[in-house]
Amino acid sequence: MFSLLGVPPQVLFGQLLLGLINGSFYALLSLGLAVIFGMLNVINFAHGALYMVGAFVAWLLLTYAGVGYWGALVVAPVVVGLLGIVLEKTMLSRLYKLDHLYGLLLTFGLALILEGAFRHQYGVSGQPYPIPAALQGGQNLGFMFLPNYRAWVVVASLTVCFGTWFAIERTKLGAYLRAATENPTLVQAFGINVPVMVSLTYGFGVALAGLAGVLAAPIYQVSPLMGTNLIIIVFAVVVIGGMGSILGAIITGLGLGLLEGLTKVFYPEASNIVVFVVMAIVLLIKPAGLFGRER
Amino acid sequence: MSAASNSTSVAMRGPSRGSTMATTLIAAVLLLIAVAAPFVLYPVFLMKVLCFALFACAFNLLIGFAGLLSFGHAAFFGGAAYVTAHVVKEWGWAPEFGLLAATVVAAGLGLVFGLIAIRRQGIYFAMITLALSQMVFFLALQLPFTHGEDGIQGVPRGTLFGLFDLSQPLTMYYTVLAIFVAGFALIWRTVHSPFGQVLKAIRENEPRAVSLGYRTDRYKLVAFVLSASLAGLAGGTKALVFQLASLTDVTWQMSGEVVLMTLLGGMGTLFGPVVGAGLVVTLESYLASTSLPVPVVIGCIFVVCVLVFRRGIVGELLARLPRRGH
Amino acid sequence: MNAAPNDDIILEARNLTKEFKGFVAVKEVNLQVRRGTIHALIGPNGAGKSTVFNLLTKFLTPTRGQILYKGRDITRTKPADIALMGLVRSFQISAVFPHLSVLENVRVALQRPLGTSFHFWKSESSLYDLHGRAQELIEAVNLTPWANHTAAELPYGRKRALEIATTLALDPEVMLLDEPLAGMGHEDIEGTAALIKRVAADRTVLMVEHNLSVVAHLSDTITVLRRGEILAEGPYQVVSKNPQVMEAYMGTGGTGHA
Amino acid sequence: QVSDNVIRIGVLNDRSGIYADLAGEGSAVAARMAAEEFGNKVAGAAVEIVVADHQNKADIAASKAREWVDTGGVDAIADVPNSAAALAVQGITKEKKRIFLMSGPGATALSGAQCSPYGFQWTYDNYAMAAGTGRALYEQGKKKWFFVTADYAFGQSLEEETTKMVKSLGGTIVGSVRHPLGTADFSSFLLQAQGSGADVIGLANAGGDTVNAVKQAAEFGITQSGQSLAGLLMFISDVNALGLQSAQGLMLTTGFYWDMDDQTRDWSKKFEAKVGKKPTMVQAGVYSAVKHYLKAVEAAKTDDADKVAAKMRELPVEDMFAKKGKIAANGRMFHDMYLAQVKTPAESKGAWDYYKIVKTIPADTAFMDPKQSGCALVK
Amino acid sequence: MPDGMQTKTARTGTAMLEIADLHGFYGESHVLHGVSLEVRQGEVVTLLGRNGAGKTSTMRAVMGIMGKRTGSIRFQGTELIGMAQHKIPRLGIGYVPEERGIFSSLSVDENLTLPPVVKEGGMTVPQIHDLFPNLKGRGSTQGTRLSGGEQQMLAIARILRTGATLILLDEPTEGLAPVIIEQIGVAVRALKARGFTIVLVEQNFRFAATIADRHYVMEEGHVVDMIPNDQLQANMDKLHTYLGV
Ligand SMILES: Nc1ncnc2c1ncn2[C@@H]1O[C@H](COP(=O)(O)OP(=O)(O)OP(=O)(O)O)[C@@H](O)[C@H]1O
Ligand SMILES: Nc1ncnc2c1ncn2[C@@H]1O[C@H](COP(=O)(O)OP(=O)(O)OP(=O)(O)O)[C@@H](O)[C@H]1O
Ligand SMILES: [Mg+2]
Ligand SMILES: [Mg+2]
Repeated sequence: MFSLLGVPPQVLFGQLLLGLINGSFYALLSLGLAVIFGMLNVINFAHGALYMVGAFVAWLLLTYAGVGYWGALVVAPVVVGLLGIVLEKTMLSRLYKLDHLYGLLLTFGLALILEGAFRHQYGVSGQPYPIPAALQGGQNLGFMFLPNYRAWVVVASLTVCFGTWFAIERTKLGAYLRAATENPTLVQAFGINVPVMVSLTYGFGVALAGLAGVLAAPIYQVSPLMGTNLIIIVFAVVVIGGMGSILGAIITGLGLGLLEGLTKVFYPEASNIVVFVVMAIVLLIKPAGLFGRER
Repeated sequence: MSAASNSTSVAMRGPSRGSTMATTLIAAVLLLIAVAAPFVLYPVFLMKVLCFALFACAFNLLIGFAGLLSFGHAAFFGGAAYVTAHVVKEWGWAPEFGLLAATVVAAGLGLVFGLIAIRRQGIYFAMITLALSQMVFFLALQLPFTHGEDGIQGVPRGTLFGLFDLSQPLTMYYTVLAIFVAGFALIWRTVHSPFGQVLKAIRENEPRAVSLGYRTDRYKLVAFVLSASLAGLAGGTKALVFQLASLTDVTWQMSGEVVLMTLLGGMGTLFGPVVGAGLVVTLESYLASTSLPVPVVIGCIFVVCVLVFRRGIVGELLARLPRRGH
Repeated sequence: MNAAPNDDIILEARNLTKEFKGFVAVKEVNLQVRRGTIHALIGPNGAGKSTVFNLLTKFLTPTRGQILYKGRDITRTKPADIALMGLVRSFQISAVFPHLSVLENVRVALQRPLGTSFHFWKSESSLYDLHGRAQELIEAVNLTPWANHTAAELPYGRKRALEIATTLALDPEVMLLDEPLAGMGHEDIEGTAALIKRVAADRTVLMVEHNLSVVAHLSDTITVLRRGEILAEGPYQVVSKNPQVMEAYMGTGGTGHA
Repeated sequence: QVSDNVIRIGVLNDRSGIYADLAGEGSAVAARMAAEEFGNKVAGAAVEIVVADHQNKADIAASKAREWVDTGGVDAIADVPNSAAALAVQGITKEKKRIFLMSGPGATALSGAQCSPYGFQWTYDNYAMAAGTGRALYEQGKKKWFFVTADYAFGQSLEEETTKMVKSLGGTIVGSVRHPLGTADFSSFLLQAQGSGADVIGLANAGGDTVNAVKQAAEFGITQSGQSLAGLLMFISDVNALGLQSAQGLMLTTGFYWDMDDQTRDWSKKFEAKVGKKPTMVQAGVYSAVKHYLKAVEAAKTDDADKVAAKMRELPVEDMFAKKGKIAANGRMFHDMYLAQVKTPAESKGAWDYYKIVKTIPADTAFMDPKQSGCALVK
Repeated sequence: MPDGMQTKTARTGTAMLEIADLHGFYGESHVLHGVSLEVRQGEVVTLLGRNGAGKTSTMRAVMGIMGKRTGSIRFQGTELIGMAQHKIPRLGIGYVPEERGIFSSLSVDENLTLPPVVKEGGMTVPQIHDLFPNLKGRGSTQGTRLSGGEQQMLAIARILRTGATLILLDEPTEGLAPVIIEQIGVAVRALKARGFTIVLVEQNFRFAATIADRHYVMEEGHVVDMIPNDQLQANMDKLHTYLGV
């Protein structure tokens, strides 16, 4: 049997597949981040926390309301989205006229509050969330055992990613949003209700995080800290992809998932750093990111 | 151009020249208080405040006077703490060389960060520094000399210049105070130097500064390295005070904390970061004995500061003082 | 145009071309700016004036062609460096340091030649020597009463004046002005035009401007661009009679700027 | 004879971060329960429990400990999970002569190179967890190991201790993989482990990493395929968080389980009434250590650290947590440990019915021989 | 001149826009001090005045994009003060701001089609290309990459598409070459002929004189004079004093 750098090809395929699965999480999260950044110019530091909230809402629904996975898949993003809209209306909206850095700082504070509150309430060890019955078990692909749930995650997040991309890049909506980022007053003067649109966009962006949270719940522990470290990696993904670029976020998310998967095989110790290394290299060569536009 | 002016409005104006006298007076009074403080307050606590105050001042040099928000300053602070702890404990260096090593390493790290990050501004800059510092965190976690989650423990304080036995709390305290004062003085000087003027100009309108013939990247880089070095000095000092270096100081949460200190005290004011550091450290030590969840309280302060209190405490005070000059 | 003696030409563009993704904005432009003159660049909208201007000030890189400054090739030189060589530009939108005082605005430019700009250990008072010169420049643009105001407080026209003072502080040999009068009211236009005339006495000025009466009044040479190419060149009296120019730029007359 | 006529015990631990569930407020409750058994009074002095949150920061732990000792009249500090914090506190208590009752930290250095005459490591240590599990599983016939190790000092030492034990018994290590701290996705590592043909996959990590690894191992059907999963540092709070569905079949070592005998059940019930959860071994250890300390104070009739420490070493440890426990010269409290296997959902009869105790690991094989600990106090 | 523009039923004479005693504020600063003016259906009216007289502010007040306003602004009888900002344009008011407001993140075509069509009878894209040939074939260029003058054309063009019946043009000739200015003059007259009502701010009153019916002169936040176009020559001296020429 031939092998690649000492790794049999089957194993390599398996690892690539796993990388793709991880990448689809990155893509979904960085997509939300990119939507919010691209449209509102806000770096949503609370994104990881809202991802966590999404997972928790799913868990709470299951535990206290008997609403299962499929229900949560709809309800949790809506709840997170509404929470996002409230946050946007009451706080973020006051900051648009100021330097963008204040948005970052505000959401940083919000992330601390959300995570701290859940930690205080539910402890840090996390809560179990079962894989829905319909998706239990897996397929033996020969080179690996692929749990059905993971396959579903890839399909679901890619569908959502490309759907979002289409809606934003290929419809008038995207043009409104981009224009509103630049000059909300003028867009308003064209007869478009910008504040509502902006709130909805933020709500949608964080709803994507909430959705990722629900998707993650059965794989990872539903824990208050689940978003904390992830968010930094997702930041790096967005920077590499080019901030605000929707397609960049999706493609980079997937690409880095794969790259990370490979690193886990060949040099696992570096699997967390590899993203940052790539980031540094990309920035040196292309300061605006792979798909970013110099502003 | 609107982008340029956008990304600069974070920084507030420093005190006008008219108030320099007042500032000197305040500084003298504060210094007197600081000299007397260890007889009233707990010296270790005071030293911690001073270390963080220097850290915050160094950070403020960047955000307040160059308009650059670094979200990765923990890398310099915590990284330097490891350096001091290691060279003093394992290599037996004298404390002054330990601190020097910390400063130099932080400066080097700052140079590397700077070369990568300085080409972008605003939030881009913040995110890049954040990611880079995360890399330093993983290195600190994985490199053998840092001893993982145990950290470097039992660092000897040693004898400064072969003369002052730092294991005496008061000697240590006055050493820390001296380091702080020196660092603060350097920042003060920098802000009010020809270099500081150019920095302000760049913050205000970068393309214009370029057209006047300033290679703005270099100025920003120097400011960044300066800030990183001082943050490193603060970190090294902290390692001596607590006789340990641990992962806490390299986490991104620490980077966030220094932002909070500066924001709370007042960005772009000289004394703001000092006040902010004092408050945050006091708060943390107070909260340690209550049942309130610390992150929630800190988060709330963050949100309140950003929403209604952007000038910070010192900034608000300055704004309320009767304006003079002109 | 006759080839002038070479040392008379301070700034020269040879076969300057700029393409944007297949769209040729500037095509084979040959431009010679003579030392000590005011040279205006006019032309219909989209003719490529700003692009030429940006190429000359290095804010854009040419696709082809060469730029010579005092005989030296500066095609690849960085913007900050050409400023050091005495080629200074202004911006179309006013470019001041809003939160610095008028005096400090000018001083920032004055301090550069001191060579102490990286000296973070030096006191600001080392710059006080420059105040005399700064006051002179401020006086020259009639800003003395405003000297201690922050630039943000100035009305638009004053900001333009301040910008010119700051530019003059560098004692540039060549000043490049991009629509210096745009957006100014009548009362400011005259003042500023006079100011340009005054400061141009011992230096070279290249400007892009739509206000024809000012151009006519100020400039020694006018280059008319159209669709990226030079259409005509010469003094106002000559150029303005050129039928092609009339057709492409001036129109039938009567509605141009006052 | 008791300074300021109060015996003040400071419970210093993580009350909001990653160790809050296994220590946190529960440890403070356990300490109070111990004090109450003495009527909150020993040697004529009142017993007072104070608590503080070190937020997992060694410097906060150090400054709080110093402050307690210098200005707060604290005689003993208890718990302190997070070994960086514990090592810092050990330094202070050693210098200031205060008793340090460690239940939370696992670093072997605390009763090794960094030992202190006043420091007592009570509940477990990383050696006991690793080597104990290694030996016990070997004796169950599981001889080929694969490690999934957190790539920093702690994880590496867990791996190293287990490896030494397994090899010394004649077992083999078929491979290992190092993952960075805070890895969310373990599937890639688990796949490598699965392909290695090992009998046991040893998880040389802790907290969230272990929990995620176990959960994903279940997803990929690892335990069903015949491999065993061993958590080298797991607490009942982790198992509770995972749920039996994911955790079933997992092997681990513990110093305490609530459902061992009437005494433990009785105490744990009282504890649960106050906290709402069954105690972890760390919390039970805090109770035992504080109780033993108070007993020693009572016997020594003083709070003088030297005398109390001597008494503590002299008296046997005898309570619901430890039967016939004794304290070695290096400060290590020797007591029996247990190899436990997590029940299947079907086996479990109700809430918190999680473990089957597979084997008792006798105290002298559970812990490292003090002579090898590197502690200077051991002659 | 573009053909095919639908003729509106022009009922010249009825009041289109009535502003009475309008006060406007930017935060603390009070910039409009009782502006009163009236624009009738089908008219072209200019606002003249020095820099800072409040011309732009008056337009912004109409569009509702100014901090606080008091007084009355009526559009075809409907009071605009107090109305939600985004509803005002939907009544049929189009605004071309002085800074042009071309979006850099949008292509030329996207910029052009951005404002929603609010009424029937707006120009079609081919008609717009006839009016401003410079925009032809540049559809995919990034909006702000256009030259200054082209951006001005684009800013006007996109409002013509919406079918707004009242168009507010803030300094439409700024930065334009004389030929283009002429062309815009032609366009404005054409629009007028089609029944559009136009208010424009101009510094260039020579240009204004060629197209306007009446001129309002503003000074320090209120209207100080109104000069019908046919009396402009007679009032030249007065105007010169107002404008400080
Ligand atoms: N970055 C760019 N990408 C694509 N096209 C560009 C770019 N910059 C300029 N152009 C095009 O090049 C042509 C010349 O533009 P330029 O800005 O130089 O014109 P101009 O003569 O200054 O006109 P105006 O008087 O209107 O400012 C225009 O058609 C413009 O659309
Ligand atoms: N956003 C703002 N905040 C505060 N004051 C403003 C603002 N915009 C305009 N002003 C002030 O309001 C007054 C009127 O300004 P406005 O822009 O309406 O004048 P204008 O007549 O349009 O002048 P110009 O010919 O320069 O365009 C001026 O004094 C100006 O400084
Ligand atoms: Mg131009
Ligand atoms: Mg205006």
